Amino acid sequence: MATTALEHAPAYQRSTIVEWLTTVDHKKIGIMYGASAFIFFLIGGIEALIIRAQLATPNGTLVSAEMYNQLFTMHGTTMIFLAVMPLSAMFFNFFVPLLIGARDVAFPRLNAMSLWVFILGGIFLNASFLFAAAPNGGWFGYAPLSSRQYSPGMNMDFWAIGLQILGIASIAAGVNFFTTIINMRARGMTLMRMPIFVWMTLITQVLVLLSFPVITIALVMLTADRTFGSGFFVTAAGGDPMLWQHLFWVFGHPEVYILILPAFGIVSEVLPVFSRKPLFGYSAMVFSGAFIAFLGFGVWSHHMFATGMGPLADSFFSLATMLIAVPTGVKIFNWIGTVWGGSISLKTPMLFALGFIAMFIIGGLSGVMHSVAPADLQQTDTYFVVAHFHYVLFGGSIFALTAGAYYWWPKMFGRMLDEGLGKWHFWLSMIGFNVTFMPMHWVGLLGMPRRVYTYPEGLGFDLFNMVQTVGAFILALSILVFMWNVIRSWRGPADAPADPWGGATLEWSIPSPPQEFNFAEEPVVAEKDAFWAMKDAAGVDRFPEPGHVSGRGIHMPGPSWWPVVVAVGLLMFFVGLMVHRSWAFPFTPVSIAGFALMVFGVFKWAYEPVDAHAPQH
Amino acid sequence: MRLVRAPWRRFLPVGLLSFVLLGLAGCTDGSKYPQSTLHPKGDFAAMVDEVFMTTVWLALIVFIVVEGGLLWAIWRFRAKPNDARPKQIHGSTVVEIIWTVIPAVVLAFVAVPTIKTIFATANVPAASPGGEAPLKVEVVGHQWWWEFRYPEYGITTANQMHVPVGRTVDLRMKSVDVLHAFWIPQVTGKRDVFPNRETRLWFTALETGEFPGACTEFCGLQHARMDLYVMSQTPEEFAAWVALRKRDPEMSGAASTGTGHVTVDTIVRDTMSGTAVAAARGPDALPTDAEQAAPVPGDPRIAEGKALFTKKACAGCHSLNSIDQPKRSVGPNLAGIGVRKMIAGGWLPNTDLNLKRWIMHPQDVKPGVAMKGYTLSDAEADAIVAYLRTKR
Amino acid sequence: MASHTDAHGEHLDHAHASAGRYIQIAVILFALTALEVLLYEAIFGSLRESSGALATSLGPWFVELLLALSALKFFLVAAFYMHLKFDIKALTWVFSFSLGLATTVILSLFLLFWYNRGLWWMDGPW
Amino acid sequence: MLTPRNIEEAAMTSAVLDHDAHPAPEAHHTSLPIDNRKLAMWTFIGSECLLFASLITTFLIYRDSSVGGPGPKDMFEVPLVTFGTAILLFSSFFVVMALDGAKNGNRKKLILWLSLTVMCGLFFVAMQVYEFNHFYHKGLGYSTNLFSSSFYTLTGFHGAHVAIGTVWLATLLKDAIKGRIPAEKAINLELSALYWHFVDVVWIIIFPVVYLMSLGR
Ligand code: HEA
Ligand code: HEA
Ligand code: HEC
Ligand code: CUA
Ligand SMILES: [Cu+2]
Repeated sequence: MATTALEHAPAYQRSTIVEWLTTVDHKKIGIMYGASAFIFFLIGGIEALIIRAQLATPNGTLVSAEMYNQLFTMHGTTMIFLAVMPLSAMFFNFFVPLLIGARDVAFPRLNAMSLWVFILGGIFLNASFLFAAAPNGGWFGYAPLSSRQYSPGMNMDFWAIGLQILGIASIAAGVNFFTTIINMRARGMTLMRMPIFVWMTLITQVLVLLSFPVITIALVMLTADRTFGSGFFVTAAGGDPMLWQHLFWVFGHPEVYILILPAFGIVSEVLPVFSRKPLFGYSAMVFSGAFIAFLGFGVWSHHMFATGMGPLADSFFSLATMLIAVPTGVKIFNWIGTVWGGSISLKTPMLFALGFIAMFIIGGLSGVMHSVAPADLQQTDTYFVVAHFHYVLFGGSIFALTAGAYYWWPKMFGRMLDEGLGKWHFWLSMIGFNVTFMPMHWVGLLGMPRRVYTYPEGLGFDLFNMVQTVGAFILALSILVFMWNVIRSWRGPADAPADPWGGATLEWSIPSPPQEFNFAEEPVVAEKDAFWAMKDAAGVDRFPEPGHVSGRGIHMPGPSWWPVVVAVGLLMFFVGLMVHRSWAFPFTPVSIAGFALMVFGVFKWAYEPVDAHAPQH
Repeated sequence: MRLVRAPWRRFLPVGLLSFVLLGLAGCTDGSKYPQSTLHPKGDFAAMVDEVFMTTVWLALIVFIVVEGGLLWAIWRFRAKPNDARPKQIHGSTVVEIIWTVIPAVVLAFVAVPTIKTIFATANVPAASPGGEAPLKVEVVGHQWWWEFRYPEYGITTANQMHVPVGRTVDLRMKSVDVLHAFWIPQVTGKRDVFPNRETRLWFTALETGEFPGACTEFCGLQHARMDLYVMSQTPEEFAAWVALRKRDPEMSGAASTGTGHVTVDTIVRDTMSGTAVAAARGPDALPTDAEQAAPVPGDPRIAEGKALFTKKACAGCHSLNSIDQPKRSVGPNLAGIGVRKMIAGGWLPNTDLNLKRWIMHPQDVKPGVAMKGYTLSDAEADAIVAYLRTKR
Repeated sequence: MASHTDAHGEHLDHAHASAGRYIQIAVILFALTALEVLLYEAIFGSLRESSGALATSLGPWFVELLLALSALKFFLVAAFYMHLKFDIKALTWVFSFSLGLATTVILSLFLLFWYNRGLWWMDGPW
Repeated sequence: MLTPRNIEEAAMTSAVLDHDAHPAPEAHHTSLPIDNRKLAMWTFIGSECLLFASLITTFLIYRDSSVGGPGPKDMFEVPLVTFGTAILLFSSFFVVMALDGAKNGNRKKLILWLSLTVMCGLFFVAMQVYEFNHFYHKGLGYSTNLFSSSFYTLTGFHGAHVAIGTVWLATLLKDAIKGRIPAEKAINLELSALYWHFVDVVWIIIFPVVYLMSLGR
């Protein structure tokens, strides 16, 4: 721990906007991921509230059928691709380098490009609302409904092209973080000494890298069908809708583990700190995570039991799916083992982490009920499925991400979030969440299909739906409490200590918020829970506050415009694909200009010295 | 801290309790939930229900044990002032093996009945429980209505499927446009319906009654309103219904023999545009029998309606004859519409008022359907309704 | 960490992948490609007549033979030209895992379609 | 723990496509004795495996499902593709020779083999343009039938990879001519060579699986 406080070197001055646009600092990029993803989360949440308001009573007329279809499609797409994934990316960005004791990610500029491609892609998807043509074919865009013949508007073009853009961002980030974690660890940090969150991040990147190309190809073919008149998914031309389903779910199931593994990682960091006890069964945690991911590639057809794949295929996918409960169970039990015998302090991050376990179990168990293929014939495409995936996505991913937010907030912003408001946030979430989604199990089993913009009276759905709607608004209230908490902390003093919770990992060894170069001296690691080990070695509970240092002599990569330029070029290229319908001239001027801009940007980028505009120390 | 600990201890048990109570509520009174999967009235649904309940009970046990353990740990090991640092345990191979094996064993108890049921439900039984050959029904999904064809009798009907109780029904299904899924929760699970492959499903209704069902694969704008009914009848009633259908030609006359009929292949499907118009309205009132007026023989409106049915091009899409109909008709077969329970994809009660509204303003009721508005005056619509009421 | 570095230290020297070795590999690769084409021509193409019994005996194994030959070429390029044989093991893991998954996806989808289309009628009685 | 060689490699750690190595005296240390960019390239190649797997699956499943129109047997001509395949194989060989030159600081050798590689790339792209054009005039448009769409998509994707690789190699050739690829920057060429080999290897699969098998069975 370098504590020598030197004079600050004169900082290189740029306007704030330019600074953030051109930054390659993983921490700033992380914050931008978080901020934009939270905005998208609010948008997705507001869509959900409108959905719930429409369904509060039978024969609801708040929105039209068309509007409703756009809402649930965009709600699902937004929450998955624009909220949970980038919220996880926020933590990857900000914390993976810190947790492995690195100064930055392997490719800082590529990282900036991922961010901007993601943000532009998200804006592009949502811009569809301005044309009254938001995607309306469901978040898995089943063909042939998504083909030009049955979806003549621009709606599904926005979807297919938007997801391709987002896919590029994800794959680029996947390469970057995989490399970072494999190759940028501090000295002494072997793979089996990495914090579990880093492990889960690594596994998540593997899933991203191996599953996104598959949906990319599916989307390319869909776009070709829609734009160039090919017949990949047009049955009249011999196309087979089953191929779409297979390709989508070969991606889609690993995708749900992309959404949950980072959450597992966060919880595995939070529980030990607030129980003052190391993670139970570290290596079992690592291997179960890897095993879940591995199995995750072999179960995709459990989304297709109703297609009548045949008894052999059904049996195989049933069994493979059930098997995932075993490694997941290992995780759950090891978490309980972690708190067992500990000294549990129920701070907000801990509450959310424990809430996560409690809720995820429910979602997992309903998942196992789905995996029983014949039973799924009654469950699939009903609200029972909707209940399942909100328990794992909201009760799972969002709860854990919230735990992470409370846990790491002081490190990110140098400010504490308020504990009292945090507890309100937690209890309102917990209640609102269960009131919203628990009745969905029942209404689903009682026969309510999903994706219906309204339902008739007389089927017994009315009361359940009303209760769910009330719950959703309680949930919204809890989010408002969180937002209020954030605003309050913003106004308050930036006085968070470096190590407010008695943390186990390296990020707590440096000032809150960290300086640009993270570590004045690259740390050397000798054990798991490196920071705990250091404190133990020094025989202290807390170290004294680390001072700020000048960073003289540390060279960080300089800011660059080219990532933004490439991202904009990429966006233009794809936007250009939207507006034309001919194979003879496949590319519009917009596409060509975008492509040219991209190539230009790539070349400038390639020849720009890494520290061209770096601050002069 | 006060705020925190108390609810923690109380909340999950309460949640659990309401889980169970709601579950019981769902189980006890089936009549309130006509679309329920929990009250099987068919053999397929019963088999599924059995394996499902097995998993429910096992899951409930797992739930109680694991959540209980979690809550107990939180309560038991909550931090106390001046706690010493807890013992630093890094794991235990024995315990970990135990809690890897136990779930695997539990899953074996789920897996065995699962596989059994998969194979038991996979193929259509060769014979009904009573020994009869299964009744073949061809199901055709349309955006957004169902066509049912009985090859054995050469008859066709729509949205309301009649089956004899106790006789296995062998469904062969296909779609003319996008994917749909056929589902009647009380008697059988769902199966997707594809435009390019025939899928199969079967069931035997074990009780008489009316079982509602729905399309459950998202199929576009009006997916929500693609419901159907299964009328499970005694064999005698069913035979009478078939006889009635076979009599249709005498009742309907030349206009509806099916010649010159438009099929989906011959029209341009530009009507499914995603940017549909106004919000659909719900029915004004629940139907009573009185609102579905019985036809009065000799009513002049009947003849007028018959003429209008041809003149207004209704006959182009709809047939009033259920015998030997061409496949893939654009509009639902209207033989029997006079007494059908529901209209408009199974969600508007078939009252005179609703029928009239539908005929005059189909796009208001169900925006986006292939049936456009056909500028009918009030009187003309009444006449058509009166005529359609003769189709029983 | 030391273990990582040192264990693979000796591999870092690229010297044993010499130009001579590259030429050897190139020759083998061309021979294999020529064999592929020859097989095709002998079994289905212009040499069909003259190859006679050989063609008939190899005919049923054509696809398998081709795949085997290609796999061999694939392996040679990856191992020598892409240096997997000499580089750290991690790279081999990355590549072979992806490749294994890719192959599994191709095969299992192929199998699933074959199985499924045999079950239900594709435009059968309709 | 840190060998001199290790430090040198570590000094080259920087962004993908960065032709200029990290100039910092005290550069990132890497956990494995390998450049970040090389690891990243392999990771990317791993990801690409799934991309081509999806394309190949589609082609195989759709090859014989076309409703009407010409099929593989009406189109494919083995000699032309064999020629293309040979070209790609040659180029793989050329690029390793170029890399050998680069690593030994032999600029002449580097430039010679690298220009040959680039020429192969151009040849292959030209071959594919010719082939597509030829097929098109024989009546196989992109959207003619399932076979044509899946064939063009698969080979088109591959062709695009070749084109990108060619441009990349050409850029390096320019650098080499200007003397900007000294031995310690051979990694820049190594990266593109890896990519190039991968593109070749994909063709090694496409050639029998798409062309020969379609004609054979
Ligand atoms: C975060 C995302 C996430 C996660 C983690 C999961 C986890 C699981 N999911 Fe879920 N799933 C989704 C997101 C997720 N799912 C989504 C979004 C959909 C719907 C997509 C759509 O149609 O729109 C879906 C749909 C879905 C289906 C298809 C339903 C249908 O449409 O018909 C199935 C079927 O098998 C399924 C199964 C499972 C299983 C078995 C798990 C398992 O991983 C769960 C394992 C966990 C446990 C089992 C609990 C803990 C374990 C123990 C306490 C040990 C003891 C337990 C036992 C012995 C049982 N899921
Ligand atoms: C991570 C993923 C995620 C998350 C977090 C959520 C969150 C929620 N979802 Fe989501 N949902 C999906 C993923 C997710 N969902 C998916 C994948 C589908 C399937 C889509 C498909 O079928 O294609 C789906 C479908 C779906 C349906 C079924 C629609 C249908 O089938 O017809 C419903 C219905 O109730 C629903 C409800 C909700 C609710 C009430 C929330 C709530 O938890 C939301 C809580 C958040 C808020 C309430 C936001 C807070 C906003 C404010 C406080 C306002 C502040 C305002 C300003 C500052 C201006 N969702
Ligand atoms: C372009 C074809 C078309 C024409 C012309 C047409 N219809 Fe329809 N009709 C349909 C379709 C399609 C439906 C099913 C709509 C749905 O529920 O999704 C339908 C449904 C109906 C129904 C409800 C049937 C049921 O069981 O739900 C009635 C009654 C009806 N039409 C009567 C008429 C009358 C009367 C006319 C002439 C004035 C007419 N139709 C003209 C296509 C047409
Ligand atoms: Cu038909 Cu949904
Ligand atoms: Cu899944």
